[in-house]
Amino acid sequence: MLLKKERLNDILTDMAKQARVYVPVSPDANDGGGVGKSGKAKMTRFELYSPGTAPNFDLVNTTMPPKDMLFPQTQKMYRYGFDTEGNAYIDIIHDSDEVVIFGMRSCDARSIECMDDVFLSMGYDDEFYKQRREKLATVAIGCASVAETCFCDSMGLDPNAAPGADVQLSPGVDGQSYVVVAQSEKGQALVASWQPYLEDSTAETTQVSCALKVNGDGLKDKLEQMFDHPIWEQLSKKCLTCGTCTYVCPTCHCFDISQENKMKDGERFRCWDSCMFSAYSEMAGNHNPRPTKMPRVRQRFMHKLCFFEDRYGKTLCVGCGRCVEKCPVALDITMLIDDIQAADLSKAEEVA
Amino acid sequence: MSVVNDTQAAASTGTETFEPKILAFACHWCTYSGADLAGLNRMSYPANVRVLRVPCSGRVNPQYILTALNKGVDGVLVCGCHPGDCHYVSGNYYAKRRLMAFRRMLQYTGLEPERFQVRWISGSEAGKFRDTVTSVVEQVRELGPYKPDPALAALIDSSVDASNPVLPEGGEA
Amino acid sequence: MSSTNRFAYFPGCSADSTGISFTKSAEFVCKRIGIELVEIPDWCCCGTSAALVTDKNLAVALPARSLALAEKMDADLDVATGCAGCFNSLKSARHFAKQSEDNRAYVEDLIDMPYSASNDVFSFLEIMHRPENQELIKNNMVTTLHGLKVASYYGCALVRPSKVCEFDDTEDPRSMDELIELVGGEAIDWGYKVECCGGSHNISDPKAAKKLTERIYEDAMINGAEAIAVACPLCFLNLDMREKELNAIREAEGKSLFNIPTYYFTELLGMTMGGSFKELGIDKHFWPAEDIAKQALSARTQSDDTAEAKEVAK
Amino acid sequence: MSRVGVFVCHCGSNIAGTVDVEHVAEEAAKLPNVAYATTNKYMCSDPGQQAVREAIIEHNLDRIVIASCSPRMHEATFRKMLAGTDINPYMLEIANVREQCSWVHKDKDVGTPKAIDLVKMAVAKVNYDAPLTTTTIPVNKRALIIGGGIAGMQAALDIADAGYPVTIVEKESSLGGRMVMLDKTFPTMDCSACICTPKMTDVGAHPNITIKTLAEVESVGGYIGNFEVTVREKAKYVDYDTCTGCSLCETKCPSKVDSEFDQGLAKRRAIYRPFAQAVPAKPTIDAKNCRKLIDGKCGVCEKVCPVGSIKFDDEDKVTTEVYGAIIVAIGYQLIDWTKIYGEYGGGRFKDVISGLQFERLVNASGPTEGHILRPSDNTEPKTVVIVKCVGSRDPEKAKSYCSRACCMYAAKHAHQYLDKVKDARCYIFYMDIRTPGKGYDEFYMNTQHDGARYIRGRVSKIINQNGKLICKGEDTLLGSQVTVEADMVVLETAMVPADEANQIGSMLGITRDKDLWLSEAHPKLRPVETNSGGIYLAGTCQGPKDIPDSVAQASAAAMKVAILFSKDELESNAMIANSNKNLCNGCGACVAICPYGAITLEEITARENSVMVTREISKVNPGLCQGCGACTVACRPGAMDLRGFTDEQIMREVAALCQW
Amino acid sequence: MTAIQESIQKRAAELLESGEVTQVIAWTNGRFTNQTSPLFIQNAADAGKIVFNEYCVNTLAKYVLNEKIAGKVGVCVRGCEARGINRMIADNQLKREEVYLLGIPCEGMKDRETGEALDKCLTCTHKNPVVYDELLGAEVTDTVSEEIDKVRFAQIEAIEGMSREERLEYFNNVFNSCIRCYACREVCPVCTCRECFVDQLRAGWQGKQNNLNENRFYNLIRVFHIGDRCVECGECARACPMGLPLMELNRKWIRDLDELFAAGEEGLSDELDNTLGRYKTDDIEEFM
Repeated sequence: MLLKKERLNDILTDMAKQARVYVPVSPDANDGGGVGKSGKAKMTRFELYSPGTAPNFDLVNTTMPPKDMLFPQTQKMYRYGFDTEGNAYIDIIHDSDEVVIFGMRSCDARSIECMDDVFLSMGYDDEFYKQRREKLATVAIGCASVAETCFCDSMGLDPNAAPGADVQLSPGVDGQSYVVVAQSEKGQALVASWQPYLEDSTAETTQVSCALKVNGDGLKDKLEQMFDHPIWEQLSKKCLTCGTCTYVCPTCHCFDISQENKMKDGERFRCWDSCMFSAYSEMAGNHNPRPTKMPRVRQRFMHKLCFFEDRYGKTLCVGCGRCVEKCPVALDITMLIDDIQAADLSKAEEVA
Repeated sequence: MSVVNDTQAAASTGTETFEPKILAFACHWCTYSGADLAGLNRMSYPANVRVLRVPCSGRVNPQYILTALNKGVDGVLVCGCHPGDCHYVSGNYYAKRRLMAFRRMLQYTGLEPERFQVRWISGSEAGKFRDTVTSVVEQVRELGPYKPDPALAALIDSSVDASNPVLPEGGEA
Repeated sequence: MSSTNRFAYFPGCSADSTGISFTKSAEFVCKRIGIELVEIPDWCCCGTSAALVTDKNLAVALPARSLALAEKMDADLDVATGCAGCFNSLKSARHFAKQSEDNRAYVEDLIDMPYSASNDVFSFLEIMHRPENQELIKNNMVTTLHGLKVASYYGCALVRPSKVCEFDDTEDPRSMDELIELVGGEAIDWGYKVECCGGSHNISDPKAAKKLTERIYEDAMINGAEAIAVACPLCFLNLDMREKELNAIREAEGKSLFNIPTYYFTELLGMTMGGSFKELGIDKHFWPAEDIAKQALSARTQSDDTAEAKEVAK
Repeated sequence: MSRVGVFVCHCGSNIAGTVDVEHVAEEAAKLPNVAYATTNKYMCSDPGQQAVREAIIEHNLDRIVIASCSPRMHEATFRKMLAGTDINPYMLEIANVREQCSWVHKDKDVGTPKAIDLVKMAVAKVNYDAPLTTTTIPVNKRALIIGGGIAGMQAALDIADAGYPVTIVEKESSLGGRMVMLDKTFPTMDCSACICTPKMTDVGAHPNITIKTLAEVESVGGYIGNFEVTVREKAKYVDYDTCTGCSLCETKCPSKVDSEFDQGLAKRRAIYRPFAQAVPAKPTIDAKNCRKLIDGKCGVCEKVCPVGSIKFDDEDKVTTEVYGAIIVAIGYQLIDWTKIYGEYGGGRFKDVISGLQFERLVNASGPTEGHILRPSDNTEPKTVVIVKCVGSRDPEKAKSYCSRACCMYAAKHAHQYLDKVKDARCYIFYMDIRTPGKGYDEFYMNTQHDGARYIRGRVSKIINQNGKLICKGEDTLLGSQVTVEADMVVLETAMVPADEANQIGSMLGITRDKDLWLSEAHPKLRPVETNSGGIYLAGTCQGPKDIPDSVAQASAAAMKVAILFSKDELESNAMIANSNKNLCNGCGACVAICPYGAITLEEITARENSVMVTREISKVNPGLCQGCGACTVACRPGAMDLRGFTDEQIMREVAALCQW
Repeated sequence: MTAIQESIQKRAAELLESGEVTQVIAWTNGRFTNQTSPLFIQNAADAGKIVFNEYCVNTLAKYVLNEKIAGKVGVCVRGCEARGINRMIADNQLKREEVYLLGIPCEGMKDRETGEALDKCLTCTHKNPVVYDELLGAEVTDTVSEEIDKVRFAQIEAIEGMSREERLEYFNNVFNSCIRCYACREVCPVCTCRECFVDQLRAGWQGKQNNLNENRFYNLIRVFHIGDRCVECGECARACPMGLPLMELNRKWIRDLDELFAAGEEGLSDELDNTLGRYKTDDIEEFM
């Protein structure tokens, strides 16, 4: 099936009647502003579509990943307190809306698979995630171009195909249309609903690959032997221990549960946390097993490239390049992988 | 969904005239005794104000002010001894600098100036206390409720499920 | 304050008329000690007294215009003037402009010329009183005043108001006294250094004015002054021109008569540097001034002062 | 979980009249952690207090909220009551439902909900109350007094009489200060020396008083109860242990210099006592003018001294001792008018003298043996002009303040002059007459009856003509110019702080006002205390005043010291700042901001992330902290908190308030 | 530039060799064109990695706090770094003798993507380091324009010129975009608390939720905490992954303190003299 670009708006408008539809938007496209005029950030993200929204499907990657739709930065869980009679109560807060993420890239689609592993496998389902996940449909668009920071194909992904998405749109070489393939039941339902706007034909699709290549061969095995390697000390020096990399990462999924108490009632919520923050690993009684930046930096990369794979069989880095672009001190995961590959293992043993 | 707590109910039902909540920080030595004197003289002023006693206006951390606004008061008043009269010599001078700069910052980022005010009121100025409180209440009543994040309030109430009033399994401590 | 001895020169209206002796003698001294005066092109009335009472704007605009012209001529030059009236109005205008950016802009608006108010204004007295110039004066002396008893009369405009003039003690100025002593005169202690000379009353209430002038002479006489030194053409005029009239009145009243000539302090300085009376304008006084000057310079050369004179002259 | 008891007071009908107190108690009972809530007719009464005590036991309460009148009224009462129970007195909050609720709201429908809110706030806060205790600091019962003038001596005598050791540090070689230079004192006209010198003798002879003359305080460390003070006693070149004070040396010394005591109107020797009744009554050598000490030639005094007390090799003596309290009584000096008032001759006219010079002239033991004579020619002045407010109330040229004593001593001078000189005329130029004080205005009126002519106006110019001082001025009452030909002019000059004020002030942490007078802790309520605990002010160092005021203040300061010394240990304020060493990063912002100098940085070494780290943290001295909390806001790391008003408590109150 | 780079390399090698410092902090190349990144070297042999070009966007000052534990640190200081160093000394977080300062005059750095001068460099008032042990290269003589304050405060004035509603919307947009990654805090040489108020959960200053209220609280209190000490290195705004105009908050505070209390610029000396930590009895009065 073929979807002409000019019909996109019709599809989105139709879908928005049934569900909350999120599309990639750059601020310039919508209010012509940018900092200095509106105070809006110079960044792109998935925003709720409504007629009038101007999606930007040519963005290689949004600054913020779409994980917020499944795993919000702040998610209210329940309220509790005493009612007027003095009895305790607890009210669980549920989300009930259907959500479509339209226009995500292969990397982001893969990131949802990673989060599914975390929240929905190994015998424990996270109710709050599950609710949202069940009501989510994803529409991936293959990349027509890549950014200098993209390296997904080195991480085992294909920029042109996102098998985990419910629908895959592949841009035609003419630049005017997408080839539409439903990849799941949800996807079939979605595509069916688009039927009025689709053409029953096909086209040649663009194929791109990343310019930035990383050698991930044997990385996990090598890292397993490098926990005590002195290289971490050096690699972590420049890190500021801010949470930028973890917050722009589509797969980082750590959260903290906290509450806001008033006198007679309160609210429990969970919010993103970052392994870069000192409070992240701080325990009651103030002991902190990762008190300085070295163990925190090591934890982040070991988790991405080694521990996650141990547990779920896939690496937690999807090669989207967001952290590479946004790190204020250019602590670049691809360079770090190079350094790891170049490291001398005998040093790790010495220390160990 | 049903759970709306009593305080919200109170806030949302009495709609005829909006009654602002005003928090007044008062230093123990001057303004608090000025407020006491207003009572002693049986002066009357609006009940919208709650006085929070601190030892000195220098104890008032600007962070309290923003917290109070965030948590739901509609206006904050900070009062202390007149410059030069501080029981602790200099507390109100420090307060003056901090609060002056902080107040400008709040206004810069869009707060109505009436919502955060500072006044020097001595222990003998019961009348000034009454007048100040009255005028702050009137000014803020005119402005209406402080809605620092209109989007937030709407979002919270969108989806609360009361059908499941039990502790979640394996609930955190 | 510029440290060089080069100044934009504001002569003022009396320079070539009533104050000719001041002009001549000051220019003489300046030349001798190497003070360079560059006349401000197209300078105008300083606005003193007349403008001050009629229009505040005019009182600022007139002097500011000349100051702005000086600035335009050479932005690095401070302004020098002899007349105390000129000094006071120029300095006041600058003071006003200096007080705020608004004031300065207002002045610019008035005179329709850029004016930064950076250049300062100095009187000849202040300039010559500078330590380095005192040194130069001393080096140029060929004789001394041989203890001539001089009452230094400062008048009203040189030191008042102190916030504007920024020069010497308002009530007990000493700078002219020190210059007199520098050239070998004896600066007598007297009480009327800064009292009103009555100049401004001479038209409206001449009787009152004469009283004011008379008391100055009286105190000078009582304290043994042989001469009065001034640093302002108006002061000079009021003393020098009125002495004869005063004596006439006093004679009628049976009081003792005055015989105290008035000199510009620059004349006294010039005399000790070898300037002739004509060069210095001493021949142009109303009250004969040449005799006492001659006495001071020569008559006592044979006296005990000789050694000291030579000493000083060195 | 805490167990809060809430007690709502009716205060008769004072509260119950406009607040439904029963309802307030009902609502309070529903609040979290409230174990018990009740009302009482009069909470502060004995039965009321007893009810609380019983409830504490019956309901096992661990903290209480009392909703009653202002905490300014009865907080102390209820604290005291708690002291007799198992609960710490600081586990208490007062909800002010009377002054700030029932008395200002007429309507029960308004007053009741507000009272409930106030109780909510108090409950929210009391939940975070922590038991507070006071610490104790030992008190060294020795007082140091800086300055041996009348104020310093009075304070010393009072403290010494109370039984405590006192040390006086005096910069001159004798006690007495300014007062002993005066001839007579207004308004009683008793001889100044007659009332001052006995005090000096008393001080000199008092077993509890040590006098250090020609001495200066070099440094002060420590804090209330424990000041460590270093004093330098300059070399006197005379051995006071052996000197008998026979003064033979003084008569033989060949060097003559202007006498400071006589204000330059007479001469003294290089070895000298400033005046006959000096205490200690022993001479010192003025090294600057002593021929022996300048060039080694002379030594007459050494030769004539019958007991061999002259020690030309004498050296400064520096001692450090601990004192519990310090009284600053460094007095004043007169403004140097000669540099300011060119119109009065700038010091060139010999017969224009200061009031203090007049005191010496009129004094029987002064340079003229009490005859009022012109300094220029020793003739008796027949006309004297007295000019007041020279340097005072003159913001343009000198000081803007009133020197307070001049009106009276100008009247005194006029009176003395008119009394001593026959057919004399005395004119007093004044701006205003200020004579508040017992017998003061009567004295001024008498002076007028004596014939002193008061002219309201300033003297604008003094001209020296033929030996006469022509004083020109304006009579503002007549609106005319006046000229007085005077033989002598007396300038009643302004009092200004002593030269040492600035240095002593900064050494002791006493703030100075714009004119450099030392500042009292509170202009009305703490007039002799300073912001530094244990340091007090006496006399004119705090501001211009006359003798009775100086003496009164000195006794007041002495009383403050006696109160301090009446305890062996000082109890510190319980509600004080406290630094959390884990959070403190040692930035020192609190140190800079503390008005009491109560915070210092202290080095600690601790294991952090398995490394030993040495760093600085702030430490609060509980003896000095007064609990203002200014430091807590300056502390960005949030390490500094104020006990009894913690951030947490205030935030909880705010939170509780936000739920009304 | 090249000459300076060579001098840094040379001096770094010498300092490390002689043992004068244990470590040198400078810049090196990143992966991409015109990208640089902070560099930490402990061996003289590595000095060749040091790069100094017009894309050295990182201000290095804050790093010394962590690194000084291992011994004296050599660090390159431009105007921005030098003021940060002074400030950290004033705040008692660093001792002068713990660092060796290689002074570098700097005419401003460029953004690698646009090739334009960095925002933080456009408003720089100290192109030469205000403190250093040695200066590499000649002082920049083309000193700061007298009009710099117009540039420095242009945005502030523009915002002040808006209506209140516009300002509210503007800053609500700013605060809404904040993801609270705290890069602004971590990079700031003035943020030296052992535990940020944000993390003091017991005190309850800052809720962990990401919403407008909490984000506003964070950003405004961040400025309150650093406002009277900000050395205007501009790193907070540069490091912000959302590109938020954080200096528009800092500068507002800076200008107000200067106008009200003649605060002047911070970081020019290493003496502690916080504008909010002192007062004058005749301070301007707005609250009578």
